[in-house]
Amino acid sequence: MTASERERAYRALSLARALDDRMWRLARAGRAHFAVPCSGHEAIGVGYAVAMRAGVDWLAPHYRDLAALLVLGMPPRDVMLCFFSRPSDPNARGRQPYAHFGSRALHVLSQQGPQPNHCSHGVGCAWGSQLLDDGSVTVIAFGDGGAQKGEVHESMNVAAIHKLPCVFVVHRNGWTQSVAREDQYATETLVARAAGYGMPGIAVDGMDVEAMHVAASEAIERARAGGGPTLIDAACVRFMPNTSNDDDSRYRDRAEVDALRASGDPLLRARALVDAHFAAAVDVETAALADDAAEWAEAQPLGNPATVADHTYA
Amino acid sequence: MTASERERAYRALSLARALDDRMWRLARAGRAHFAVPCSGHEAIGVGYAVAMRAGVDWLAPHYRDLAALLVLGMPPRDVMLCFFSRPSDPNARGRQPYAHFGSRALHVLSQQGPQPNHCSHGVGCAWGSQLLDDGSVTVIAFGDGGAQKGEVHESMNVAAIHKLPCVFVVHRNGWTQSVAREDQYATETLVARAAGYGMPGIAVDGMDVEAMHVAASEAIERARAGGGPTLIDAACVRFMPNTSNDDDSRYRDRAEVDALRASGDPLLRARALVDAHFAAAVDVETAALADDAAEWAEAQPLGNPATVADHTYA
Amino acid sequence: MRELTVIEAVREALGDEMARDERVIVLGEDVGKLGGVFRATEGLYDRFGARRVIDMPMAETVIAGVAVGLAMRGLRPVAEIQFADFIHAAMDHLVGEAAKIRWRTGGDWSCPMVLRTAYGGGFRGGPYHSQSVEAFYAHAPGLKVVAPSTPADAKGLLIAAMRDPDPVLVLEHKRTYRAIRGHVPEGDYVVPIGRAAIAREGSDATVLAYGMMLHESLAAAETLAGEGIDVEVVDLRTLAPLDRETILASLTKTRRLCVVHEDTITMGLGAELCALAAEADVLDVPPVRVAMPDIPGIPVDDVLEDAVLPNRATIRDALLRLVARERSRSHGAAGPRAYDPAIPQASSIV
Amino acid sequence: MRELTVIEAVREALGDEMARDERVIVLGEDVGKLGGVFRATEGLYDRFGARRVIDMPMAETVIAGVAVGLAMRGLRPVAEIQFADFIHAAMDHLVGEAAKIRWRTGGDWSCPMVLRTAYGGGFRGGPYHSQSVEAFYAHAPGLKVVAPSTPADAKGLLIAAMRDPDPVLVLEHKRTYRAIRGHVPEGDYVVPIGRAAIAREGSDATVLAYGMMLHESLAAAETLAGEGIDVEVVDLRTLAPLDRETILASLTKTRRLCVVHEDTITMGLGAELCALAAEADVLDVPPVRVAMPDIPGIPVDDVLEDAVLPNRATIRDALLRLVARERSRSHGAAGPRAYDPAIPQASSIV
Ligand SMILES: Cc1ncc(C[n+]2csc(CCOP(=O)(O)OP(=O)(O)O)c2C)c(N)n1
Ligand SMILES: Cc1ncc(C[n+]2csc(CCOP(=O)(O)OP(=O)(O)O)c2C)c(N)n1
Ligand SMILES: [Mg+2]
Ligand SMILES: [Mg+2]
Repeated sequence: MTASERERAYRALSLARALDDRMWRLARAGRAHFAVPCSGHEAIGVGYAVAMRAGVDWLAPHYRDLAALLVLGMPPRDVMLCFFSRPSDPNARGRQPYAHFGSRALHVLSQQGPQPNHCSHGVGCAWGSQLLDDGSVTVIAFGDGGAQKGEVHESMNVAAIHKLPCVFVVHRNGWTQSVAREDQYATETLVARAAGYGMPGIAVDGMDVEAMHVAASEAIERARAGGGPTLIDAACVRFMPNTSNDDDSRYRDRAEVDALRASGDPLLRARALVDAHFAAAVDVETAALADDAAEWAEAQPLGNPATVADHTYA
Repeated sequence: MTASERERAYRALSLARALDDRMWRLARAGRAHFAVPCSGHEAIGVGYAVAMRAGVDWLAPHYRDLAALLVLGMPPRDVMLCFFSRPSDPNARGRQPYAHFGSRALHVLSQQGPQPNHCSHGVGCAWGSQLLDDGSVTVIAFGDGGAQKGEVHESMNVAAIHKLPCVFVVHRNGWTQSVAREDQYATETLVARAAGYGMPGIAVDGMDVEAMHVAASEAIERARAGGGPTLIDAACVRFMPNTSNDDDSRYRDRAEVDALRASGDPLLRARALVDAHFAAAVDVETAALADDAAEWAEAQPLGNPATVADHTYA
Repeated sequence: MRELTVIEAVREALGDEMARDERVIVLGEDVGKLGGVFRATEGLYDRFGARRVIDMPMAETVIAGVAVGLAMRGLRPVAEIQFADFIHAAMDHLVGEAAKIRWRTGGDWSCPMVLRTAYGGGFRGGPYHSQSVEAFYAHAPGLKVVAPSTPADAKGLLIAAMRDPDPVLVLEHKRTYRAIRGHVPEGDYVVPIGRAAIAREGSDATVLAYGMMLHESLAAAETLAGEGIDVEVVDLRTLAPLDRETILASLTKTRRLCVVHEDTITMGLGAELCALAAEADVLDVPPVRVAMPDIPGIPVDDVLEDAVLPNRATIRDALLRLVARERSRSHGAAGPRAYDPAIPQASSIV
Repeated sequence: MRELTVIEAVREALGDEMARDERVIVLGEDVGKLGGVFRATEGLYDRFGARRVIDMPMAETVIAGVAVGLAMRGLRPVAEIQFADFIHAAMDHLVGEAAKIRWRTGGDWSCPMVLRTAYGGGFRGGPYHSQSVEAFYAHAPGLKVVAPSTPADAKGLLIAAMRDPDPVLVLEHKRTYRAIRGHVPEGDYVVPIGRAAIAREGSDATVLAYGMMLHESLAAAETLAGEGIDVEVVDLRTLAPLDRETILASLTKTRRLCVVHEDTITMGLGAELCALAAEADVLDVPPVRVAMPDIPGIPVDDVLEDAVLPNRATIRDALLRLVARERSRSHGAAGPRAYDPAIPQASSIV
């Protein structure tokens, strides 16, 4: 990354964390239904979002991709509208719960509930790029749990056959909600899946934003040049429970997670990439932005029942 | 294979071919609705069926697995009942068309239409063996087209995680009906898929019955010993059109296929494994068996409408 | 006048629209060189090339999912599922995604995709090459479902589907492909989605049908005409959303309803049609459903398949029973009440 | 008397049956250490171990497919799909395989599997954690579908399902899990599959309901009782095959039908229930369906979700309209005709 990219990256990491913290506390306090924390995952999305051409490339995001969305231009107030499920939320319009991102303007495909159905939508999107020959690339992100669904197999295979301009990124945190890695797949990483489809695979430390950016840039540029898809296996740690409804002490050792967090936090590690004063100033700024966004969004009106059937058909 | 296994193998190859030829001609003559030829594929099934413990191990067959069924004990008359869709067919009872094999007595799981849904049934069957600890192994066979379905991904992954006693065998003939290999997967073979799930993979010449038996024996014994599943990529040539309803001259060069047949026919190659007189005698015998079976089965009665709802529920 | 079969009409619709609109992309199993197992896409590969006529792996989930993605990008994918029996693997992308994308994003995104599939029995295909699937998809608000029965409608509805801003499932009865031939206008036209047609006017009873059963119903009506019974036959054409107006207008006239479909009876489309009629209070005698019995599949054996599928004889018998029924209700002095379109709507809660 | 919630009753049924029959295997996402996202399997992992309480990958197709295979081998798998919204990926194994295996093999093979899933709204889950799916599965002959609404039935129907020789889909309304508490017999008992129950006797109208809507219907009936209107409430309990006898007996008595379900109205279960009543000719006034409007999903916003789900107030309003309707038919001198069970059957064709 260039110096200015590093600053952009740090800003997004810091803002994502600030929003994440507030959403968690608000959800636990009963002020909203549902938080989906992204902490531990942020550097993955920041890595590819910084490597993408904003407004040109497309993202079919993982639901922990808040940080990527911030890089692509989602304002914090929109994030909080989504969190509070307000009808004015441009992502999910009071219809879907938080983390179901989507924005035509930002080139972010609409996220759905069943994971990870957006994978083939991303492949279709990349196919569109190939047919329209517009030079855009689609990044398709999902969890390591999601990667076990047939959807991903069929999608990766088709992308490889047609050398579609897309990049598959697994947020490999080792958990599918409560289910540990060894009950989800028999291998240590998922990178060997790539060879099965005839595409290159890259294993990367997904908590190192610089490394993630390098991997993503390589894959995105290969895709753009007509070299076809890449699978990136991005290792990370899910610092928090699955959602605010989850109690992860039932299935994992919190002390272990906290130790991993202390040593690997992508936000702390990214501080080494920027000036310390800059980082401190950004943290103050993002805290204020997050506070403002939460307060403002919570005050926005709830839905109007007369509109509930709107947009069922055109 | 031992000498007697080779003779068993040859007998099944010869009988499968004899039945196959007759079914093709009868279907083309309009005497039955539908033939599904197996020629070119026979050695694959004979390889694993001879390696299986009959009555102990289980088979979730590919629909081109006629030869395997013969090894496992299906009488030619039953094959022909299935071909003519007679209600007395123990496989499909006049309800499913030909090639939807299945027999509890022979430990052959019931085949369905949507390919290859029997893959996860086979995994469930193998899981049953593990739970019951009865030492049986399940062979799960499907086409290379079938291997591109999500079903197979999810099934292989689960089998690998739990080290289930099963063997996945791809009949890799390079075609999915009219669609050539390069539009079905981007790799030359499918053996690299195995590593993606953490299981051993074996690539084998599926038209060489001896080689196929060696590969299957290794995989079956590993599974039986608790070593988990194996993926066998068995290369073969589909000598005939997809079914009797298909015209393969629309999408492939028949001369090329005929050349491959001339050089690779598994039946001709297997003659080298047995005594020439034995082979000649067997061929005469199987021709007679096939004629008898066809004639007898065609004369069996059609269905009785009063029974059509039977077995909807127990 | 030029006559085409249904399959020729489908092919013409695809070819014409691909020529007119280069956003139209055809994808599916064997749709390329083979031209589809029923030859619906024959000639398209040579005419438009492999970029726009795409042979997909045997993987119905990604066929539907890629179509969703293409549609979100503004292309006009026309996906084919070879046999309707294999559509279940595509269901999540049709019912869970395509049908919901516009609504869940408040109109930010849309999903103008078409999915065509061949359904129906009478072809000795057995339980996995004969099924009707309309009931599963007519229950998915956001999705439109059409089922043409004539060549002219096969062309006009398919063109309409390809131009529709929302996802459309096109159910083509495989027996109509070659068995049904009829006049098809040349050139560009659409048959509007959401409108039924009166295939035969009559006054004694109304048959609601679609697909191959429309033709069996017409044949039954012809026979009955010779016996002095005058049956109206409505070709539903669009199964979701239903053309309540045309349906209820016919029932208000005839006051007797016979629904005919190949699908199994319980929770088949006939259930909704009977419910509609009952709520609207337009019948003088109980309705009749002629349908497959509730068995898990259509058997392949000739005798058995013929025994389970409705046909002109069983439809005729049902109609004879229907018209013979004594009116079980009086209309009072004022005669039959006119259909009040507000009634059934009022039973939903917003 | 001992009272349990629905979720406690489910848990007891699973635990008791696993103890009684070691062929019973539980599999699904998060069913192990976590005990299920709704805690249905809490304690089972510790009690029966990882061999019999299996945490599966997030892969609904193979969860269902493995259950089919286990059942074919003679085990008694009880698979869980975490939210009914994710069941589409399992559909081919349920409707295409499990439901057909016995029939397609003439009884050689069978598929005694159970698939449990949590459905329904009122929990601020939005369109993908709130859906009703019964309509898709009640249309699959060979499959049984149950939907308990009380703790006693949740236990008894689940035990019956685990002992049934055929595949059973158990739909548990997630709002009942903790909101509904009631008497549950200790020890071993089954509630027979295929039998509805009269939850409240009455004479002025019949409500047919299930799941959470049963309770909303009962509440509406209580209110109306205070207003001098006497409503019978039938708890369907089994949605496929329907208990036509109990349903039609109630309708023959009250002559007025109100169906209540959370699912969207068109092609929802209410369609079949109205059709059944119409065919049997047991109603004096048109039936009413209280259901979700035909929109693609349940919105998450508090105000919007409350607006689309039926509730005691909207049910009460519908019942008031229903009982206020003038009889639109006369019974002649002989009074109402008795229900003739042969009539609707006769409309199918074998
Ligand atoms: C098809 C489907 N099944 C189940 C769920 C419920 N669910 C939501 S998140 C989740 C865990 C997914 O894990 P993973 O894909 O690894 O992503 P992570 O949360 O670990 O980032 C599950 C099981 C779902 N959303 N979709
Ligand atoms: C899910 C599904 N989709 C489509 C079909 C139609 N179909 C039957 S056989 C076949 C080709 C399968 O090819 P492959 O699996 O490679 O087996 P092969 O015939 O080459 O042995 C197709 C597409 C099917 N049976 N099931
Ligand atoms: Mg994960
Ligand atoms: Mg093949």
